[in-house]
Amino acid sequence: MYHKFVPPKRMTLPNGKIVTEKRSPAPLIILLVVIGIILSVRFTEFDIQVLLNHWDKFFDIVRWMIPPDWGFFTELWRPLADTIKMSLLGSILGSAAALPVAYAAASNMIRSRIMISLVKVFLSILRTLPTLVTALIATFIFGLGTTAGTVAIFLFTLAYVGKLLYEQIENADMDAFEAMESAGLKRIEAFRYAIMPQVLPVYLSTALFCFEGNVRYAAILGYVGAGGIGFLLQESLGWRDYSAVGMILFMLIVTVFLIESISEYFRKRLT
Amino acid sequence: MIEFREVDKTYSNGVKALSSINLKLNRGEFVAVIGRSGAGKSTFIRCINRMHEITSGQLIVDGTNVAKLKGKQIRRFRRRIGMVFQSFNLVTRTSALHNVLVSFVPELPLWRKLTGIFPKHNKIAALTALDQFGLLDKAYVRVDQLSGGQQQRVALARTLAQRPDIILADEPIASLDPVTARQVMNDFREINEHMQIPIIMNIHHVEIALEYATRVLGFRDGTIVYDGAAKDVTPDILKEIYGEMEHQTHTVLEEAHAYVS
Amino acid sequence: MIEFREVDKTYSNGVKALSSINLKLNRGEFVAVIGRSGAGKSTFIRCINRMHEITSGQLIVDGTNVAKLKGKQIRRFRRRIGMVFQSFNLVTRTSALHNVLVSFVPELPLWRKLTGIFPKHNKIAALTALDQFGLLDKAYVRVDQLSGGQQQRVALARTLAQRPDIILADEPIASLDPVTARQVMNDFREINEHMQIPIIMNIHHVEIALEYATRVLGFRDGTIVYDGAAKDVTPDILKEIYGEMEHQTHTVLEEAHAYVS
Amino acid sequence: MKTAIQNQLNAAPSRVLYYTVTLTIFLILLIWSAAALDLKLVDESGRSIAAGIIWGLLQPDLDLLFDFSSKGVLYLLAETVAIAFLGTVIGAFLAIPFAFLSASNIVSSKVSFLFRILLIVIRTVPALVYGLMFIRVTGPGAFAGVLTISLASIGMLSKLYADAIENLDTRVFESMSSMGCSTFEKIRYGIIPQLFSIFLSIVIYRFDMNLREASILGLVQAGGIGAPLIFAMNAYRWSEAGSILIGLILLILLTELFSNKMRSKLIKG
Amino acid sequence: GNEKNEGEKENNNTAGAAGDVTENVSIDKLSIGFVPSRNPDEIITATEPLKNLLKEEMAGLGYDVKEVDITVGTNYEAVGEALSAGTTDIGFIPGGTYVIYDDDAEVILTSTRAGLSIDSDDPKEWNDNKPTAPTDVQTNYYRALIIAGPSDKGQALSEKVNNGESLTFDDLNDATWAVMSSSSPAGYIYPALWLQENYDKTITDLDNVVQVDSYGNAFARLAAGQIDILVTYADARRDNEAAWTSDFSRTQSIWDETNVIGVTPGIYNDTISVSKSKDSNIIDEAMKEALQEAFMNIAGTEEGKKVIAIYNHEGYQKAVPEDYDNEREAQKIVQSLK
Ligand SMILES: Nc1ncnc2c1ncn2[C@@H]1O[C@H](COP(=O)(O)OP(=O)(O)OP(=O)(O)O)[C@@H](O)[C@H]1O
Ligand SMILES: Nc1ncnc2c1ncn2[C@@H]1O[C@H](COP(=O)(O)OP(=O)(O)OP(=O)(O)O)[C@@H](O)[C@H]1O
Ligand SMILES: [Mg+2]
Ligand SMILES: [Mg+2]
Repeated sequence: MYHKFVPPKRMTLPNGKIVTEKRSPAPLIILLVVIGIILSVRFTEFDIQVLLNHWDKFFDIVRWMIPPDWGFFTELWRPLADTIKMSLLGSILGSAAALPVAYAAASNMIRSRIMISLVKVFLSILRTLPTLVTALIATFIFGLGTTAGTVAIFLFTLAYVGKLLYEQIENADMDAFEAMESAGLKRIEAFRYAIMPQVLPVYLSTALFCFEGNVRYAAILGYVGAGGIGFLLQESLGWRDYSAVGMILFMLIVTVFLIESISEYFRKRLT
Repeated sequence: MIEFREVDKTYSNGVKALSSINLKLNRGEFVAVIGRSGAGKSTFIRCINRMHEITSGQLIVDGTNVAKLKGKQIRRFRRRIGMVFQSFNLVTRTSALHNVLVSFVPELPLWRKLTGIFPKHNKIAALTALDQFGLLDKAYVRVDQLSGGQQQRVALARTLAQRPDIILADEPIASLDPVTARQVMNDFREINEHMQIPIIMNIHHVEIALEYATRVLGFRDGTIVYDGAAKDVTPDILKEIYGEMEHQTHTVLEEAHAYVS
Repeated sequence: MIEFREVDKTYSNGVKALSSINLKLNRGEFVAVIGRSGAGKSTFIRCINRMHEITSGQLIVDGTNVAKLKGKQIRRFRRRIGMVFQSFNLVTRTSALHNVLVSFVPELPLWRKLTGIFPKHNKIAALTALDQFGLLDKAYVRVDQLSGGQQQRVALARTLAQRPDIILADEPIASLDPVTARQVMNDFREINEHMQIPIIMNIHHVEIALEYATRVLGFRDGTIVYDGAAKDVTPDILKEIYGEMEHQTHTVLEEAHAYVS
Repeated sequence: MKTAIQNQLNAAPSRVLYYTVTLTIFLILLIWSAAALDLKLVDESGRSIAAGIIWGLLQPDLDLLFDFSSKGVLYLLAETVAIAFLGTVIGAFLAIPFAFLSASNIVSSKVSFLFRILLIVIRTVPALVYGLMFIRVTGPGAFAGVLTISLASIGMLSKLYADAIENLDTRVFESMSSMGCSTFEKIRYGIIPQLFSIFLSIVIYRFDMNLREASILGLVQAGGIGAPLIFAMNAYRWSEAGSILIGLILLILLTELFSNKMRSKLIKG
Repeated sequence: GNEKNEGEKENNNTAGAAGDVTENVSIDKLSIGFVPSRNPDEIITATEPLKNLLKEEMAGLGYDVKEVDITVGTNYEAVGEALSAGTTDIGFIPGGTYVIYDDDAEVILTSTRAGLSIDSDDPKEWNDNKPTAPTDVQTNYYRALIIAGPSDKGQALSEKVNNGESLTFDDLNDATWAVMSSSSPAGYIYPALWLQENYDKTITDLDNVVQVDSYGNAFARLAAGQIDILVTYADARRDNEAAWTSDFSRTQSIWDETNVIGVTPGIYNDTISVSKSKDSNIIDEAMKEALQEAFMNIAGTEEGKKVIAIYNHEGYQKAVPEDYDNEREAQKIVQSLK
């Protein structure tokens, strides 16, 4: 588009050859970004003055959180375990379900255009819904508690892993697949033996990555009544019991750190 | 055993890749298919095991009209035809043994298909096939750690494990260095001579084609312009197959020469 | 024009990479530096433009005592010496043109350095350099989308754009396939012959070294064991350079042979 | 059977133990976590609620969707975009120093470890808590949302930036010093061109996510479309929720389309 | 909060001392925060006229307010923190919330409203005389009710109460409860106090507790049978009477399907509190008085009554922090039970 309106630059080399150089769209893009920033600043009433004057108030709550209420641990570990359960189960089921869905969405596996587009649109819409909204809807259907949280995480994982997986499948090397078809294997069998080994490492590492993120998400699902540690977080914030909030966050950070370290280890081994 | 009767093949984009092919291929033959790029060689080979559909005419393999087969029949039919590819088409990231084992998949019960746990007799058969190509000690090595020649031999072992009645090969040596290429060609000759399995091979290297094959098919623009014994091929015939353009023929022949030097 | 006087180089870990090098290199020469791995070839080349510091002795390039240079002087001195690397060392994710333009950076005024807006005459010079290597149509292509040979030619164009008085090359063809390697070597020869720029090149491929270079330096354990015309190199000399171990020499020569075959 | 074949068959690297252990651990974890499921509440009422939700979502409140006033979906979407945009821009800049300080090829492993932990801390604190913290600075409203989004972005952006920095091709440094370039010139022409397009593509990807995240901010009164959406859902006004969701989904799909295009252009050049 | 220049401040002080307003003090922006005890957009719509009413009243009292900014918090904490930090100047917050944030907030008014036809400690009396109706008498406290819904368990509990039997803790523990955020007086604190007084237990001792974020949500779930018991303010059933049969699609009326099974002691009504934070330096003693005056005047007008009706406020009385000492006690008990 841009290049249609802005004529290219011509340069003549000493030996008479003519080179045309497309004009860089950078100035236009910078201009657009600056306009975007100015509009957004207006819209959100962003005021750097306020920030400079009051930035220290941000740390009020941080100060109140220290030291954390260590004794709170006794009440904490059970909902924390719930949170981990929720995200673990949701991640496992979601990743498992993502496999057939991704197969159905991969244009090199399925011949029906309609089927492919339907599944892809389904995944896109699923990914669009913020987890909190999915969780809220789930609480209406499955009742308040960890089931709803699990369902929300399941759907999010399905959408996320599903998309990455079908992209992987579509980019997979089809040579072996072709050889297997020529050896009389069904498409789905050829997928199992030619494509799966190729996408497996990425699939597993995506699932692990997703699990990691889900623990963080699960921590706030309590806010919409989806169980886990989020409920305690909400309650402690309500009582303005920031040392308890500090303890919750501390435990959460430790958990996330552990999970991240473990999954980092596995991801390195997988790829 | 393979018979083409007035076979035409037009791709969905309108390209006519084969026209009025009439041909009879016999048991035990080693057929080299030569021709310029785009002449229809790959299309020809792939029509035989229905990787491509023919547009009109009849293709009869061992008395079966290939065009009439459906679903499961096609797959059963394909199992009888082994195919070897230019880029080996192995499952990377898995062992040589695993690649050979895959050829048994269609015969497995569902749970084995899913879990990928193969019965012992399959493993022995696969190891035997690898052993035939001197790859027994590489059985548990990942194929991406093998050299090109070894990879093509794993592919050959996989094809043989299928116990095919015919072997099709689409430029099996195109990505190999000269020395390895000859080793692989020797393997093909061995299979052809000792096991009496007919081989139909697309090949760009004229010299090699003439050296190994018993029969040569020259393709040009989708039709067969030469069909005869390898020893009868003359430079004039090559000129006919590869076109009038002096330069073109020249380089092709030169290449062929450089290759075997 | 380049003179080594009793040059020693000991790395900080105590490895003595060069000892008592005495040498005079002249204008217009095409010098191939050969020797086993670890013999000190790279160290030798890198001392010339002070990518490494020598430990003792004198290194005089065009009358300048290189060891005496400081800060900005070093950088100005280096601009006169072009260097080409085994792994091309291009700025990935940017165009070929941009890579060549980088060689003008040190001469730009500050605002241009900051904004990266190059003056037109620089662009024309860079395009001309690319044109010399037949890469004009690739000027706006990202270098990571070019083949290895094309990338090495971009690196050459970049070096030439610098208008160097000498070109140093550290195994410039080691990561290229045989055919491309020869094309690149031809480029070097052209530069050497037509522009009379002397070239000093580390190279592992003995056959190629002997074919292209006018003078050969044989390194062994940090000292020069052979210094003479390329045409005078005999198998015995190679044995001396590459060591007594029969097997070692054998394979190196064999490799050299296989390479050019 | 040839003994060599027999030998090879027995020589099969035994992964049985490995697989059994992995599978057992996996099953234990699965069973343990399955306790989180409690399906007793999925009964008649659950189903009728689900039906109600779907019915409501399929009948969006079109007036609200095309309402151009400050309560309409369009205005709220614009506000959400503004929050996400500004938040992403600020986060993108703030993440740069964190990224360099946590890249193991730039700083010592101790420093990089410390900053990795700091980034985990930043990432783990829920946006809701940040929201409260910022309300103390700015008061309720979109401003607090912008700040929350920028802070939440830092955690992830820095990590992705750091990965890019660790994959930097430093060989070009060598050739640039051989050309006589100074350190500044090496950074400006050697590093920045390599990082710029990757960073930009990461930022665009993050903008995409921030748009989704901005809906959560509604819970802490930090502006955007989240609050009206959650209120509408809590009050069972599904047709209103439906129109908001349609707007949100369309917006995010469009953004995604655009961001995918931009990113593949940036990566492939 | 916005700042006012020094000169004006002095001017205002002397004017206040002299007792007659000569020149109005100019204030850029006065921000008011509301808690979401009703649906927030209802609150926003209903309180829109408050902006002008307040400006007019304040103008008469010597303050030119250029802008009144109204926000409805999505939760109580957001309003509390904003008030405590001074980013919001005035908060319409419940007594419980005020007490939590009283380090930097100060109560200036307590709301009053018409009492209900029933004001008893005994749940049976509430059930026998339902539906409850408003009266003319203004009170400055209200009660929270523990209400059982149409689910089987809920019905069983109601029956027991109406038969005059007393409930055991096990009866209550069997059922699923919905509570509000833990700083909500009717939705958490006073019910907890009730459990404490009657069973020596608290809400966290119950096995099946879910938290909801609005009373409407709680009633919706009660109607759906997802929960058996909810806790709410005494008027709540009147507020949800219509929704019960329409939005929540029940066939029978709310009065037929729900019963009171517990009644808490009186809860001091909502407050209007101002920020004490030095960052909100528009609020000084004179300003507080002016605000007290202004809101009481507004409550006296027809238009004003309509506005504050959204919170079931009907009038305001001046209040001092000590009024809420009981509330502080209540919270101490509840928090120590945690
Ligand atoms: N899938 C396809 N769809 C459309 N046209 C095709 C397809 N495959 C091949 N063609 C066309 O059919 C013609 C014959 O192609 P074919 O691949 O059989 O040639 P070939 O002799 O194998 O050439 P090469 O030596 O390059 O492999 C060519 O013009 C080609 O462009
Ligand atoms: N930066 C360094 N620090 C310490 N020792 C080094 C360094 N670089 C090279 N050496 C050592 O100096 C000796 C000469 O190395 P140099 O790289 O010059 O050899 P080379 O002839 O270029 O070998 P190759 O053919 O493998 O590139 C070797 O023993 C090497 O281990
Ligand atoms: Mg072909
Ligand atoms: Mg070297």
